[in-house]
Amino acid sequence: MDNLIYLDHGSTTPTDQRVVEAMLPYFNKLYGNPSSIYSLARESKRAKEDAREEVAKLLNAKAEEIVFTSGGTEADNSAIKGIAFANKAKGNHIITSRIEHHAVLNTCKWLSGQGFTVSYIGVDKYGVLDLDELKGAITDKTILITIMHANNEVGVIEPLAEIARIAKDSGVCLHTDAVQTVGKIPVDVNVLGIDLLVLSGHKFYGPKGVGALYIRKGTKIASLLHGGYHEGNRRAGTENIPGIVGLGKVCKIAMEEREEDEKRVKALRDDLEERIAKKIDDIIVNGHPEMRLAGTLNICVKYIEGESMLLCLDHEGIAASSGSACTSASLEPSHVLTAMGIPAELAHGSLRFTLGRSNTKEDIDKVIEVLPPIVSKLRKMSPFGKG
Amino acid sequence: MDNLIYLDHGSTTPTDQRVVEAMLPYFNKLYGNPSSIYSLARESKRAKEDAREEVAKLLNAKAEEIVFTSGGTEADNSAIKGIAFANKAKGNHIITSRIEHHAVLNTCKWLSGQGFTVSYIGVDKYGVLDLDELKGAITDKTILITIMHANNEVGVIEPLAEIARIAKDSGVCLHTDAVQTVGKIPVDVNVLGIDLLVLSGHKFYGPKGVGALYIRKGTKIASLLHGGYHEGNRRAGTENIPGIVGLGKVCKIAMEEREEDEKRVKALRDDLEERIAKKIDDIIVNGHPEMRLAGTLNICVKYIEGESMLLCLDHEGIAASSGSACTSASLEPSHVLTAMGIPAELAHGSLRFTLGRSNTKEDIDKVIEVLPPIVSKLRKMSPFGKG
Amino acid sequence: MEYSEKVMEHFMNPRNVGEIKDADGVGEVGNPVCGDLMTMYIRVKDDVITDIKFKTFGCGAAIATSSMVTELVKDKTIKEALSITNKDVVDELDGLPPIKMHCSLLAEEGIKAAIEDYRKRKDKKDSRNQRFEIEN
Amino acid sequence: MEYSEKVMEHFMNPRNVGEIKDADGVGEVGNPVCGDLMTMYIRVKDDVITDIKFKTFGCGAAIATSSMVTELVKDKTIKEALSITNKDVVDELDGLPPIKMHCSLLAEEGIKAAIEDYRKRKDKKDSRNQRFEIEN
Ligand SMILES: Cc1ncc(COP(=O)(O)O)c(C=O)c1O
Ligand SMILES: Cc1ncc(COP(=O)(O)O)c(C=O)c1O
Repeated sequence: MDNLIYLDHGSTTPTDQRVVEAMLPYFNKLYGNPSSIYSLARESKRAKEDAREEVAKLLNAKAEEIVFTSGGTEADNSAIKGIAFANKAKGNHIITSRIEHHAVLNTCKWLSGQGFTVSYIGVDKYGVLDLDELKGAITDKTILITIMHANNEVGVIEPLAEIARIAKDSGVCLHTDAVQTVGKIPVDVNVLGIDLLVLSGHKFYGPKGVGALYIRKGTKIASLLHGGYHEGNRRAGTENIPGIVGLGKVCKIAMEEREEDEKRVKALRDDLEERIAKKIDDIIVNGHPEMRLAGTLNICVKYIEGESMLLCLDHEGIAASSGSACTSASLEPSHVLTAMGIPAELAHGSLRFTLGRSNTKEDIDKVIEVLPPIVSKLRKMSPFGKG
Repeated sequence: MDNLIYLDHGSTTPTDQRVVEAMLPYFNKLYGNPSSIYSLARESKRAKEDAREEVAKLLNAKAEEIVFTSGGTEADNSAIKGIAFANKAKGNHIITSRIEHHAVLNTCKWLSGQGFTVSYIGVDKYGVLDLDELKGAITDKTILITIMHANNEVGVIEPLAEIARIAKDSGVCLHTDAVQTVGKIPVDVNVLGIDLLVLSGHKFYGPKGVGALYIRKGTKIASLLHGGYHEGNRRAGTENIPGIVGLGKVCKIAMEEREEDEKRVKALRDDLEERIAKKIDDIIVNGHPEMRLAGTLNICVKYIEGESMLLCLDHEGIAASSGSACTSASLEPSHVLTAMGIPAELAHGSLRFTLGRSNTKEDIDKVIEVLPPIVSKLRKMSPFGKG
Repeated sequence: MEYSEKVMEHFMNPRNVGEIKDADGVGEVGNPVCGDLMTMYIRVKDDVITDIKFKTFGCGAAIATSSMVTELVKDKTIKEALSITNKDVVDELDGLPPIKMHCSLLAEEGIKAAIEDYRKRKDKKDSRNQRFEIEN
Repeated sequence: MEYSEKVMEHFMNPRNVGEIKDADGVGEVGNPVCGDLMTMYIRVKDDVITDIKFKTFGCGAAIATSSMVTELVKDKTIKEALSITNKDVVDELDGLPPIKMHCSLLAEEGIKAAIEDYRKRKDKKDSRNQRFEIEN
């Protein structure tokens, strides 16, 4: 994979070598179970609490407000089900958006089979949440609003602070899936004014299989995993110490390097966007022109299908993704693009580039070199007659 | 921790260096998300499926019957809640034992607040399940029997094949928490005749934060984590590929080395047991004399308390554990020992040594050298007047 | 999801791409809303498919099966062509991922639709009703 | 859970372990079923605790707080001894893990029980009712 041009950082990222090195001692030197009392175990406990401090610092939260999980999906499940089950007596209505990640959408869907009702708020053509619809959806039975911070497919950044004001005015708890923003843009739980937040290590150069849930002090929440007394009784299971240490380390790195990274990545993305738009006819750039993650470029290439573009790109050593049905396990095209009003046949032809730390100007040049011929080859095969 | 004598392998184990090395490439060389379609991602997928084969082989299961999880606790939660929620229409009664791990007990307890009823079957003085009580507890509403394979505190191995026969006769699904047996004694899902089984990597020299759930083909089960389509739609969340690769590797190692390990560890444990019994008065050996894990020695030392013994042992560089209330987060002494009929004051004075691969004859000598003076020092402080 | 080498080879170098200007039969199957659309053009002489071309909007599997099915039916009689199933196409491609199996249906349907169109036109041209000869 | 160095020092080298054969007051607190039991022996002269010994069945915190409380009350008047709280003991030990705070109560209660016993015996010995002098 040596000459690989990796443009799928939104899907996962390589673990920073400094992070791997920070983790290594915890596999078989400092391997104690933090629940035990001897010194080896206390080392693990200390490492875990240090990591918690780092995560908290990145979010401007308190250490005791952080719970480690096995990733973003578990954390989203914990947050949403946890609030739902803890507040059954108060109400049974949950509000979310139509463009959430499946970790949120399918959790809400499951809850609607457990006596809860869910409202799915729409977005405009840029993917920005309809705040009026949100306001109108709140009832006295509403116990949770869960809106993602930035969308994984198109990178649109939602107006979370405004959403928080609406939630606060109605006294409703607000959760945000910040898996795509933590480590990439500033995420301050107090500036944003949210009650729960989810992050995932592998999306910003940390290890896979570890994430965290921020729970504002005083928030009533039930736990998802039952078992031993771990994480202040909020998440049972022997802690993944190497993973947690890795997450702490990557948060520390993000504190120091995020801003620089963001600038560099944005310049590359803007260059890619501009040159693609110049070189290829009949494309649409998806997502908000400004309120968009620096690394994300999502386009629809008319008349052709996404998976076939990805295969051709892969053949050239370029890794990217698509909202085509053929790249998902369902037979539907991206629910995000369709929520934005993009017709299904166009959504099938979407292509997502998510740039990251490893990318260089040369990578962009290469995409600009190979993508136009790929598009024209596939369009020649297309029955839409624009070949 | 260089001179550490680690006698707490039941709590966690160091990750085998061969396992760590197998994992390493998957952090930042082969870091693709297996859900993606390009070649980097296909490497991850392949590694994951190879690991699944290894896990399946160790259990004599089919690869497609294995679901990866974030550990034993998540897997136990998934198994028990998954069967419960999927079979609500059939019944609402669950049977377990009084000596299960909290991952099972607290999951059952939670379900009893969700419309299910739970029977807790007792054990004899050795910790062996009361089969007559089990038989008597089964009703036409019983949808699940969950009995651990071996107990983590005293090492007693339950008569699972007989339990399976009882379950089968009544057409009830049988789950077993085999976290303490996989990799240590033969675990064959077909010989045992069980429907679901849970294992955890870090208990047998694999990494922390990864486990697996075996689900016999055809078993109706609901999923615990909702989100993306992963693990055949049975467990959502981006896969912890390095952890999964590590689990596969450690299963492969266990296939090859388990038997030899078991023999060696048993000889050491028997030596420890014999010499402790000879050197220290007024102790009780807990658990079954024969049906016991090779590495486990659990004793009650009369007149003194467990945590204080552990602290003194730690001071001598020896890591062990106890069923004392003071070493748990609750204020109760071990529920396992009390279920076996051991009075609370004795249970507070329990000491568990769990031997493993790293242990040598010298480790045993050292325990025999330092434990008797520790016991007599603490007994001198004890108001029970046996000092 | 992993494609066989043969699928990838057909996807990267698809056979018989294009249109036949005055084809004897044209079949259009699939639906762009569902992510695939295939147009199949055939030329028939003495009941034999002497030429075939396709245009496909779709994923790798859709394109590879389109390509493969054109190879399979070329120079075959109508009857032979109609007996080719999606399973034959998949087998010739050394298999498809389970989730992609439905794409192979498109290829079978495309051929059938083109042949049906050919027969309809022939019906008209011959000015007589050949319905009784249709075997499928 | 992590103990301070001072806790560990007192646990490893507890002060005033033992019994006083004919003590002026003996207090027994705790319950072995709950995992701790403490017996506190005091000798009192002119309202001053001139000697003190303890025996404790319990965890590290129970033993360390037993040891520390004996140091704190030794050579103190009864009144001073009664004013010592579990918080004082914990502070002197540089803190205790939250889950262990209840152990420090035992130390305070042990002293109080021993003093109460001393007073009861004195009541009897003095053959007169001193109830009005008891300040606590
Ligand atoms: C927005 C968003 N939420 C949640 C998740 C799930 O996180 P994880 O992969 O750690 O389970 C992802 C990525 O997969 C994501 O992009
Ligand atoms: C018998 C038993 N079951 C379940 C667990 C939980 O497994 P994990 O630590 O992987 O969450 C453990 C160990 O902690 C155990 O010993």
